[in-house]
Amino acid sequence: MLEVCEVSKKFGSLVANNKISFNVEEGSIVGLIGPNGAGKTTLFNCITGMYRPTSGRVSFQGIDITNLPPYKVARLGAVRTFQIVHSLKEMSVFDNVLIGAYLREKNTEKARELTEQCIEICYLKKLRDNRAGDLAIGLQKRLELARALATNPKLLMLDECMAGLTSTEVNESVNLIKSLRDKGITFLIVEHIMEAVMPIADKVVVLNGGVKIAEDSPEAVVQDNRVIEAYLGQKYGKKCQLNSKERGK
Amino acid sequence: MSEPLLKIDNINCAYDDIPVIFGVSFEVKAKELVAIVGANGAGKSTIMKTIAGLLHPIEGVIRFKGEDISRLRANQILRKGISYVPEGRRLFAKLTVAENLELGAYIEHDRNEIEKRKKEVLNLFPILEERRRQIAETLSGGEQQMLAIARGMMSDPELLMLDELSLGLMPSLVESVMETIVRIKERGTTILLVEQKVQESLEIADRGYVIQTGKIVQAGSSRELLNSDEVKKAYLGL
Amino acid sequence: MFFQIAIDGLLTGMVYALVASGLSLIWGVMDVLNFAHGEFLMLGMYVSYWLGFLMNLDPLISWIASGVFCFLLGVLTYKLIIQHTLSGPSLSALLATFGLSMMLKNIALNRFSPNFRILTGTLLDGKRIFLGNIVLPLPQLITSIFALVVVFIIYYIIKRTRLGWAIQATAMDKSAAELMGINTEKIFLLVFGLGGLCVGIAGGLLPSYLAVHPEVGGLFSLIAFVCVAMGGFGSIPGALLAALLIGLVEALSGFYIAPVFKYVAVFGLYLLIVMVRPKGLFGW
Amino acid sequence: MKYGCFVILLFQIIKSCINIFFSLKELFYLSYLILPISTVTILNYYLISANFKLKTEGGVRKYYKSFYLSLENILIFLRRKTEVNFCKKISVIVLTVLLAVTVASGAAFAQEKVIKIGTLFPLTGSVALAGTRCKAAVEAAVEVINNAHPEIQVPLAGQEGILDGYKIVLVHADHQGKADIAKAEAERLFNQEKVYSIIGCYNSACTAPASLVAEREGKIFMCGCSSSAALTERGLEYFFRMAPTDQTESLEFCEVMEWMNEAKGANVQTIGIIYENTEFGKHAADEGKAAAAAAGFEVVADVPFSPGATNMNSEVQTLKAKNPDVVFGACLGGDYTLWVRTMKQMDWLPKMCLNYCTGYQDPVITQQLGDDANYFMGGTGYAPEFAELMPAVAAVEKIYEDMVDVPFDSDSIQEAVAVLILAQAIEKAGTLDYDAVRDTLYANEWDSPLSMGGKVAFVPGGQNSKAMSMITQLQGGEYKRVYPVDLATDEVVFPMIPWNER
Amino acid sequence: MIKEDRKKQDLFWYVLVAILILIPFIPRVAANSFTQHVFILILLYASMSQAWNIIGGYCGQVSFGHSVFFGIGAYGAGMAIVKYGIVPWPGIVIGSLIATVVAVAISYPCFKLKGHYFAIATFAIVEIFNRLFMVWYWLNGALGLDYPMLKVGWKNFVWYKTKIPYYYGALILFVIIFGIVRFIERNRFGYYLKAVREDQETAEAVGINSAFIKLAAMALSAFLASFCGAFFVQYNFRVEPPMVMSLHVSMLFVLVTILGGVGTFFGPLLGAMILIPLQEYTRVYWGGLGSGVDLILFGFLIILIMVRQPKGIMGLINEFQNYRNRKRRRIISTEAEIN
Repeated sequence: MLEVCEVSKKFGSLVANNKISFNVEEGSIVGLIGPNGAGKTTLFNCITGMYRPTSGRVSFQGIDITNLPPYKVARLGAVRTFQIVHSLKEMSVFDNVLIGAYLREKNTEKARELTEQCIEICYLKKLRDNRAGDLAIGLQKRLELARALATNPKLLMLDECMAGLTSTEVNESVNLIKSLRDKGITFLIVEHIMEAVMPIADKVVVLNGGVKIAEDSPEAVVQDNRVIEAYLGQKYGKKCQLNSKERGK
Repeated sequence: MSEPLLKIDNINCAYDDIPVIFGVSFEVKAKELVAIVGANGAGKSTIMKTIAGLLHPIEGVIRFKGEDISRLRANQILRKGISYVPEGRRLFAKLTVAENLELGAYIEHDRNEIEKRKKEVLNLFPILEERRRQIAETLSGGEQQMLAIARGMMSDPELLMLDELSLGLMPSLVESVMETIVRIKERGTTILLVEQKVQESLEIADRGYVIQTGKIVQAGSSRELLNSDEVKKAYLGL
Repeated sequence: MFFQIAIDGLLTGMVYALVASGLSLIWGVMDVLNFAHGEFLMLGMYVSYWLGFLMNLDPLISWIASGVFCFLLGVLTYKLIIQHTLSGPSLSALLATFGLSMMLKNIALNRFSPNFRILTGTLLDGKRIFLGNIVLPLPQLITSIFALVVVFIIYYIIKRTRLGWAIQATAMDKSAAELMGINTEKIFLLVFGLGGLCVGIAGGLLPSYLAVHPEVGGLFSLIAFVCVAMGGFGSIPGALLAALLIGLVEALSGFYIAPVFKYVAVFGLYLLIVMVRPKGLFGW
Repeated sequence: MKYGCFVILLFQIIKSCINIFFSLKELFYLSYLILPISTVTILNYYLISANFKLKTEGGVRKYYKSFYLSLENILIFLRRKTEVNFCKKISVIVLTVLLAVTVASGAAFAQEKVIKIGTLFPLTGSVALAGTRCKAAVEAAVEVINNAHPEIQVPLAGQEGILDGYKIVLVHADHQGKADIAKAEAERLFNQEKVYSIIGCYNSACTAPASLVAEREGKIFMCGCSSSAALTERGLEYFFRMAPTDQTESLEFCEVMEWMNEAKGANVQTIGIIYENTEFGKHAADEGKAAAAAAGFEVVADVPFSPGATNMNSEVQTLKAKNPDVVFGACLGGDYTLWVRTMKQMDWLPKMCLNYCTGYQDPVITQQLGDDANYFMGGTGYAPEFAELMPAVAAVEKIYEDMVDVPFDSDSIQEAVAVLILAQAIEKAGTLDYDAVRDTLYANEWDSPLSMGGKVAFVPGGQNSKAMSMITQLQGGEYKRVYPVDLATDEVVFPMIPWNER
Repeated sequence: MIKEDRKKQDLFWYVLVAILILIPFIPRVAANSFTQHVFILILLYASMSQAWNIIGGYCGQVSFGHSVFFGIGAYGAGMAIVKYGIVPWPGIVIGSLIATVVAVAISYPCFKLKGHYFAIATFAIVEIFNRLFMVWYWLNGALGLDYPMLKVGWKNFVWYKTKIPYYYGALILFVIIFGIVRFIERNRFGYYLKAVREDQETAEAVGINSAFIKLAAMALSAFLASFCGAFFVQYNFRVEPPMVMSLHVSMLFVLVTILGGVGTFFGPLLGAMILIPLQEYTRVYWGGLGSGVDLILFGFLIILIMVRQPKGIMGLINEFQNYRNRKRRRIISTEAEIN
């Protein structure tokens, strides 16, 4: 569905992404992990058109989106959320989601219906009239998810949407993502919380220093020494391995 | 039993007239590491901000070393010996590491004292020593977090409050940040910690409080909390 | 001829720099557009004028008084007006300073009458230095030297002292700065005062060659706005460079194109520069 | 009790709403209206030491007094505790709203025999200086008319009022130098204040729309010194202008140049024009260019500049580079001093410099510029040095000087002429009927000791055909008459003495 | 609940228009030409500020350049009448089209700038246009265009003795512009504008072409502004650059909107209702004294309002609503506690 082909991005002398390629298959969940500053967000920006890659090609459903502006990418159905929350602070939760809904529904009444649905899916019903800026960061992240959902996307790209959630909340979100996947939405997820990525991802891509160092199933990735060294750390790596073994049993 | 270092008595807080905290009381004793854990939006950071003086409680008293500080402004509270490392680092992005540290000790005017503290702090975080002349925003996420803690240490506080240190950090860095906290505690600084990562934070803490929708629902030593069923169910996802 | 005009332009540019650096400081730290800046200048000029007129003080001395006066004026403005408007959207401070500018202008009109006034018989009055073909008017020259020195001192304070770091920190993140023990209220107060001080010094020196009247600040503040934006908000060297550039362009275009187009050229230059560098010359 | 204040205010709002539509006057006396006013007044008084205070006009004093009387009420109002912050806020808003909706009531005058005349001048804004002086000139003239001043040799001075005891009452208005405000104020003066006629507006740009209003109302508009020739070419019936136009002056300038060439062998050929780029300056320059072309002089430099300039380096440099023999100047106030000083800095002077009625003829210019002001020339309708030509002026001037501390200049004196002529016409027509007064104005030649030449007569369109001005030159800080020759007192200094030889 | 609120607000809007239509029948107003003048100015400035509000309030691009479009519209009407001696309407249409084109042409590059840089750029544009118009011979430069005596009536849109037709003209302008903004606010375009104001990146990420939205808003805003300018010149019989195309004029639109509440539907109207009478009546009462007492007061009152109510009049109203809501919420929360 999404093909990232040899994408590089340079800021002056700094190489943020160096020839990264991977594919996202339709209906799958792909995790993108790596240390802070590994270039995950930059890659996201390149895919969604916020940045123009220095070289390489990105295509979505067979259409070359490398040089398209972000709004065109979004109209094609590849929608993202942001690492640092970008909620529309002065508007109500409902209006925030409505903005997303308008992408597919020009008619105001229908767009409102769609909005109501998305709000309900993301457990924001109670807060629908609150000012978005008043919400806690975690809720704002959920709001971003709702807004992205309202655009009726084919590919949803989540950038650290679970940071700052407790384990129980993470589990809830994971279930939500699963159910959405079952409805046919493809996911590309950047996340530091391994509990969230490992159980649901069909494939994990690991970046370090702007280079792809691994691309494999989650079980295989946690075994990878390079990944453990660069990212998970010894202690955590072991724990993940244990977890995945348990799950294997 | 001596007077606790920080004693919070039945405070209520509100953002713009929307009440967030309802009658929270707890205390921190000297040289302790206390963790406050809870779900998103439960009001943990609000409590921290209230103690640090960025917000003022509507009702209730905050006592530090027996003195009422609930009406003081942030800069006055710092002078009393409470340092707060805010959520999201809040570094001065365009200044160098050294200047950031210097500002951490803004209330101190004795040059020698500042240099001494700087040396101490840089000892604690050797990585910053290499990057003294670098602009803060060019540091990596982990280094920025280190700098934020280091800056908080520069005022030589008796009580260090750390808010959401692990937010957006990769697992291996979370580990090292936690280790750093333990080291700071061993130096004799009292620490109040707010975390979403319940497991990790309770593992290093002496005591913990669980907070839910603006109220404290559970308190006890960290071992008790880790083993309690409610906590397990609500926060550890087990 | 070219050099003469260029030098005239640079001398004018220095004065703009002094006016603009105060504005830049306020703007950079507090994100407040001070519309009354030109009126601060006007009042500074009046202070200097009256001292010269009533007590025979030379502008070379009375700039101190007008600097102090404008410092206090800035402090008062912050205390009485700006402080209260900061809780609203940033535009409300603009509206308040607009009201202030109207008020100050007309208070001056009311108290001092609309007469234009100029100091005669000052130390520098009409003195000139001849460098070959080029005439250097001494009042402008001294004013520019002052401007350079003051701008440099302000720059030094901002970049190299703890106070300066505190000001920068407050500009970047107010509540974080407060957590460092910086009294941000005091910093704001000081910044507004310093902004007033700069413009007061400029105002103190100007009456030796420019007539004072209640409307004198208008064009100055407009140009100061453009200087600040061209240099990049909060950047003192940026404001200095932009001011020199503006002075130069103003003089050259005034002579080589047509005098009536000189401000068109200045504002056009600004548009051109921000098209290439959207954050100004030294912008972040 | 919490809402007590709020309720009271609400009541006041309702009351004032009713008041708007029914009875308006007591609104003005609502005590809390005075709150903002008195604050400003106090601020005003204590802000700057009284040393610098200029003479305050009587009217203002009266206002101040009434403010202080109501101060007590305000204090009582302020002491009332408002417990809810919200109430405090709303009270401020209400105050301003109330102030805003209070409708003009217009002062009622107890006297019956009154003719109201409106003045419309730029009392604030960039030409406030001239406006203030014009207003004072009108006041001085009215003083002469209303009270018996047998010592003054001006028509109507000896008697009290006109038409057997009618007194003139002035209603002042300020147009801030803006044409839209001038029009609105003219309408208000006619419709609300019910003035008989308007004197104004100094700025030609403001006179144009304001006089249209008068024309439509069929009421008389007296214009003192607006200098745009176009004003009297519109064919208006109720519009009269006293001063010579830019056109007259431009022609005179060219005459002087020709005379200099013939009589003195001055050999001036080229002209540079420097003017502020406003309606006034542009107009003067256009007339100057036309006159120069007609007389066969060459305009080599055409230098408009933005009024309120911060520097005039490039303007003067342009002049210097083109080096014309003669410069026509149309710079007002501060710009004039800046221009002269810049010329001094640049060490350049033309051979001759002729100025329209502008900064040049400001009576304080010699104080401001000292010796630097000397040897400039310009058209002058009046200067204190003309005493022997116009002996009657001095007495009126005394009244005027009491108000603004400077003698008449050629602009402001025309406004005084305008009032006097109007009063004479009413007196002569014997009625207040507009058409009768207009016809009388056209039909007669008026005695006007305040005008140069002593006569005023109007041609269709409203221009004063007897308007004239003289060419003067500043020598030793005094305006010396140099042209026309039969009235000249001094020889013209030609060329101007260079800066370094002064 | 939202739907109810919407209906209530719309009802308020209809009632308001009805009242405004009736105002000239109130004898006090009908007899007093100055009151009429104030009402006309209120409606005109409310409309003009609402036009500004589209780009400055809803879309968040604070432009000080709107007097350029105001002025172009004014010159359109002025040129038609003075230079070509025809009725103003073709001039108005051509003027508004030119204003729209100019708006798009100058804002396309300017929209690259953010925040204050954009504001200062629009400052510069006003000054440039002002100075160019001052020397543009075809437009009579600084001399301005003076209307000759014209035949009274709707054909020329000129009246001399009465102001009632002007009042209704302003009212039509007001209803059209406010109606357009009401329509926009309720629909996709309005929400997109707000989204662009709040965060451009987010807007792009959900498929909004923010550059196009901003340009469209600017074009619409300039188009409407030029009509206001045309009305202004028809009302004043004269057009010259400092009168219609100066920073001061621009500031007034911005001030009115800020005072009322930026980005709110009724903000411009409330702002104009406060600011315009304030300006006119302070001048009437104290302007004649000379020496600027009226402007001192005017400035002082602006400061006073801003210091007391930095969020504008709408902020005050919102505060009042919150106050009521809070009471309601408090009841709800106590109920919850009991449960």
